[in-house]
Amino acid sequence: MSIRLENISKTFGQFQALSPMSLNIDEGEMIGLLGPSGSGKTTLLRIIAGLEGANSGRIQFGDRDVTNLHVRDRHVGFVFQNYALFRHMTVADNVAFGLEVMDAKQRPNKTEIQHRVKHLLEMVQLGHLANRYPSQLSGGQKQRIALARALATKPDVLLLDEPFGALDAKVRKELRRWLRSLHDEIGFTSVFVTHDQEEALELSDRVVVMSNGHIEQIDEPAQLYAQPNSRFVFDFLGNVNVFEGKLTQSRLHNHNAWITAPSSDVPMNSGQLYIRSHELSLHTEASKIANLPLKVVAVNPIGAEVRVELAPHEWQSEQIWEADLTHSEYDRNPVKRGEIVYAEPRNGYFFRENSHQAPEQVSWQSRSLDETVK
Amino acid sequence: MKSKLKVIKSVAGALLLGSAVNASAADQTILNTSYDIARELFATYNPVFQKHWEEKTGQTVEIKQSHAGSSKQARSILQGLPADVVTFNQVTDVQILADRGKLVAEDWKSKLPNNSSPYYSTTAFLVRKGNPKNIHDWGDLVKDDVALVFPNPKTSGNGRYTYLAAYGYAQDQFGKNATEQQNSFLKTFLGNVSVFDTGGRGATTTFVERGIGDVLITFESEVNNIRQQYGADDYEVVVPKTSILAEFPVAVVERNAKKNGTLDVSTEYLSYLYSEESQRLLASFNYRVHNDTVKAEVADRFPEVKLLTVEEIAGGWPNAMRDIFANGKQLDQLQRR
Amino acid sequence: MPSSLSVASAKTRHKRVLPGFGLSLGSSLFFISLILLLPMTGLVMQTADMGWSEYWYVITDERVVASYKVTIWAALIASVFNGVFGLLLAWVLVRYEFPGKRILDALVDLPFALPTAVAGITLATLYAENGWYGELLAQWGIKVAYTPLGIIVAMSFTSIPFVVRTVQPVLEELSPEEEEAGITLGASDWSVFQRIIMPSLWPALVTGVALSFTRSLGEFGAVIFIAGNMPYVSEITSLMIFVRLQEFDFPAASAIASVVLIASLVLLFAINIWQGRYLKRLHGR
Amino acid sequence: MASGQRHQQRVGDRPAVKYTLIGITLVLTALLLVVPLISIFEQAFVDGLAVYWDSLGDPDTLHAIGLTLFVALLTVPINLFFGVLLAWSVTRFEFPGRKLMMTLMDIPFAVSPVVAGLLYLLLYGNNGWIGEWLYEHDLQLMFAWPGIVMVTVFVTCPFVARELIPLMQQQGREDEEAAVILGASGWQLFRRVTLPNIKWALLYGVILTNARAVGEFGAVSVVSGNIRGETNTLPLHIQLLYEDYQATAAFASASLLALIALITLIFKAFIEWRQERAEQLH
Repeated sequence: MSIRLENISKTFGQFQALSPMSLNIDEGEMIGLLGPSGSGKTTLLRIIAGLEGANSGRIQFGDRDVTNLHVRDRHVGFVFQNYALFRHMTVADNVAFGLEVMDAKQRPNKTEIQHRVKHLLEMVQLGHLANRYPSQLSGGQKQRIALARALATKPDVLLLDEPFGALDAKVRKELRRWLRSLHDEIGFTSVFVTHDQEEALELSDRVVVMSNGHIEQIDEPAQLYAQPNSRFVFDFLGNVNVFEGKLTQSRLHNHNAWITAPSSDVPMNSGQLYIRSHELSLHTEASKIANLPLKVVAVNPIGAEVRVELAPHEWQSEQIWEADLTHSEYDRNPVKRGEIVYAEPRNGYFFRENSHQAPEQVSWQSRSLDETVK
Repeated sequence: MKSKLKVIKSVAGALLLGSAVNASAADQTILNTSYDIARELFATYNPVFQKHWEEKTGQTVEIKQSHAGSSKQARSILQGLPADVVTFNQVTDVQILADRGKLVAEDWKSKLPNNSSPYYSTTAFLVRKGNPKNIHDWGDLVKDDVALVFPNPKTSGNGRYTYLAAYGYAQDQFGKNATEQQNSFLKTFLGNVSVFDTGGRGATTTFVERGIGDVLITFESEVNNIRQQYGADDYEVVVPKTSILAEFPVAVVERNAKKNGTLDVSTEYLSYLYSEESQRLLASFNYRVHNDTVKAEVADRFPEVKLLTVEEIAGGWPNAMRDIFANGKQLDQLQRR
Repeated sequence: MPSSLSVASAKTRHKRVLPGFGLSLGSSLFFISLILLLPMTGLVMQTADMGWSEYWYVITDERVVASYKVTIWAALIASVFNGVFGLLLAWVLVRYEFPGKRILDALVDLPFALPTAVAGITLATLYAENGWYGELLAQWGIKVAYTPLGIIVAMSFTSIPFVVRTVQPVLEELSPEEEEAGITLGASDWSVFQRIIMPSLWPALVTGVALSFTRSLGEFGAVIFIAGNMPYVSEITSLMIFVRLQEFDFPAASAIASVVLIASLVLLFAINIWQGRYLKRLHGR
Repeated sequence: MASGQRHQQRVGDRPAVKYTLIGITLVLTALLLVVPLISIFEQAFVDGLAVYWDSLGDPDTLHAIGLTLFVALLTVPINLFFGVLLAWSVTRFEFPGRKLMMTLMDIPFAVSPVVAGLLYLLLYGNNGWIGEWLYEHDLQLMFAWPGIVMVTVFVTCPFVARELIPLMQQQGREDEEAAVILGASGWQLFRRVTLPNIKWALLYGVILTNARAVGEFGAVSVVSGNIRGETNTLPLHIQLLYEDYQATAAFASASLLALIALITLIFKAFIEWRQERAEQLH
């Protein structure tokens, strides 16, 4: 079932939790609401569920206008952050609850309920725990029971509030994949809230990035990664090195450090250059492209990459820089802690000073490529 | 140790609002432990005695008062309440002090005239204005539509007197040996009771303030007090032709008095109750007294009654307690349903 | 042997990170022994004086047994009423905002603060047939004062705070998520209340009702003024104890008191255990 | 996010349900609690203000008021001190018999006050073995203020601990453990970490203890001896007055106790209000 939000807004007293926003979710889609705490993502989720009333706007599930419909009539499945399993009921009773409280007309008979519960528990691979109490389960098990409970009534949409927030990294990853495959199998429309960009990018068909009660960007994960349309999204999506510079003589200067403005049709200006950590290469001396002296702070070989932490040397940046090198790159130039190295960017995004427009993609590779071609 | 305690006591005393005064300025202090409703009586008598004692010995005496149900008072004294004299409304409650604690002389009854009972009373009825149920004697109390209020014989001496008085009437009426008729009378009598309060004043409240019952049975002295308190017009006093002699025994708690060094003043405190002045005072509280002069003065207020003694009815208090009021005995049997 | 001993003591010492174990446990034991247990020995010694058969005879006396029945029934009805009314009070105080809420909250403790005898006299005044309530109720043919109903009224008055004050904090702590989970699953308000909220409240509610019940079993001051104290009908057990005291029969009084005391303690202990199990299931601790 | 408005969809929030429940509660409370309270004052003032003041000005009444306050003044600190230690020991340590100790603490709730008084009388009265010794050494405990204080302590001893234990259990020991690691001494730990966390519950326990101490009748009546102007507490005095055909004076004194009760309750409400405000500010 598709979901359609029109001009939804919400205030708590003086506080504007959600500025008017619209969002369309297609049938069968899995949407991740991504943002830092306080960005309004949970509020939005609760409004969709009907746990919270919006101050303005309309909500449609398919053709059904559910704006003024009570939660219990919206047919949503909701998985709570801390699962909210009924502590005094067994696992099986928890899952059966939604079926048992149905109207007498719709309620399946007892054996049917038992059957459905059994099936659901098998689906979440926890059939053997039917008679346990929630307090006897691990976090991951609780999570799956909560999901089974939410799915028992065959809801039109499934809403999940920080579904993996309280789990450790390994279980989290496992459950994520399992949820994705379950979603692909059954094909329910689902919306989940998370503050973990990796989770959002991995799970969602589309990601909704939110901050301060606004929607910053809605896009498919790959698109979002390739074309973040604001500083906020950029910051939020992962490690990025920022070079803030003044443009003089086609170079961006920051104290003694500089980067040559890439040759492109875009007229350069003063502003911020965002460079992802894998778009940097390290050299023993400055190049034509950049003079970025950095002091090696730490060298961490992690999996396929070597992550080098770098502190700006005689110029200024708000954060420590990071460079992700392949092992072969690193082996060619094995930097050590305390050394001064010179970084050279390959690709970057440029945010103009005093502008809220989307960034411009810039590249230094094309130029060197151009030169070699020439 | 004792001085330390005294310090604590005086500190405590100082803390108590306005009570620092009671740190005895008097030469001697005695504690009169009495039944619950005698407060006013002794509050009036005490100054009279204080004056008398000062005239006689030149000493001042302070009299402290303790009032509660007389059995409870006896129990407290047994457990250590440092009473110098007791002024009770129950012979048994004094006797127990002699029997159990050797606190009172074995022969306390003969220490003072009239069985050590300076005043006495009897059991009488209070009925509502105009005596609508036409109550004149015990026999009228067992009519179907008469509701009675008197205190519980199990918890109150007053109630025990009432029960014994009814028993005495039944013996008088049906003959000493007509047990069956006596019992059926008493059973009906008990069955007509609406409320059993734990004490006499509670019964009064039930009858007067709550408007329960047609007849309140209590001491004659009380019946008259109630008329004075709640208005003479609303109630009428009926004194039955036969009733019981209710003694109000007094005794010195010798063990305590000796220890406190108050034996003389305690003894005098009780003896002086027999003086003409005191007897007049007692009569003014609607008690019957022994002094002939006073008796003549107040004859019109106390109608002639045939007074049966507990001896005559039940062979004395010990027997009455054992055969009638003890657990599972006559009273319990008659109240069984 | 010595080595195992030292291991054990090292272990216990290690467990107690926080200071004051000796001091607090020592003074608590001292306090409990002096204030609570020592006086209990008086009771035990009194009853020990009588033989078992005499003890049995005293506590199974017909009239005493009748008083148990009256007391237990009245206490049961009063505490069940308090369970319902107390739950309602706690619910309204926790869940709703309305003018006068603070006053209502404060009033709940009134029966604790008012001397029981004053409560008894006041209730008797109100419910007597010429009192404010008695007059009204009389029109319907209902008599409260001087009937077993009066006992119930007095008992529930004196013990209502127990229920409210035990349920209230638990209701406050209840997480909204479970309720919301119930609602999103389509349950009506009533079934959420009955199937999700109530199970969490049971331990507190039952404890409150049990405390109210035991308090009612022992109540004397408030009841005696309104009960009527008719043998076999409205005599409570506390009155029977009082009667035995009037008769200077301390052992018998102690014996009957011990019955009430043991019954109350067994009940409280059972509730503690039941509650422990129930909570263990909920919290897995 | 203002948590007060976050959950709009809680059970029973529909106006019809809400106002019905509030209505029923208010009516029942009015009938069962407020009217009795009013009737006390009504009977106290039935003969006018002058009589009211007169009856309160009686020296015996004044003394009873003083004694009652004095008893409360002694009882409350004793129970406060031991209540805190008891709560500390059962919530901060594991030891065998901990559960039993918590049940034992409820004894005063299970014991009829009259029986409670009797227990003390049997032990310290002249027939008890301690009583004999006391008599020989001329120490008067029963039928004097120490006895009254003792039984009052007994009757009110669960209140402080009962308020503290659930709270301290819920709060856990982490804060205090952190303080120990940071090197706080026992007293510093209590004063700077524990006390700020439990102060409101503590105060509430004190208030309840005080209320009960001031109003205790049954237990005190057994050990008091009822000596006017010496061992008569206010509740006992009320009964004596009542039995003495001084109903108005009795209710005047009763109204005083009701007033103490009300002041206590208002104080409590005020404390709660302060607490809520403090929580909102943080």
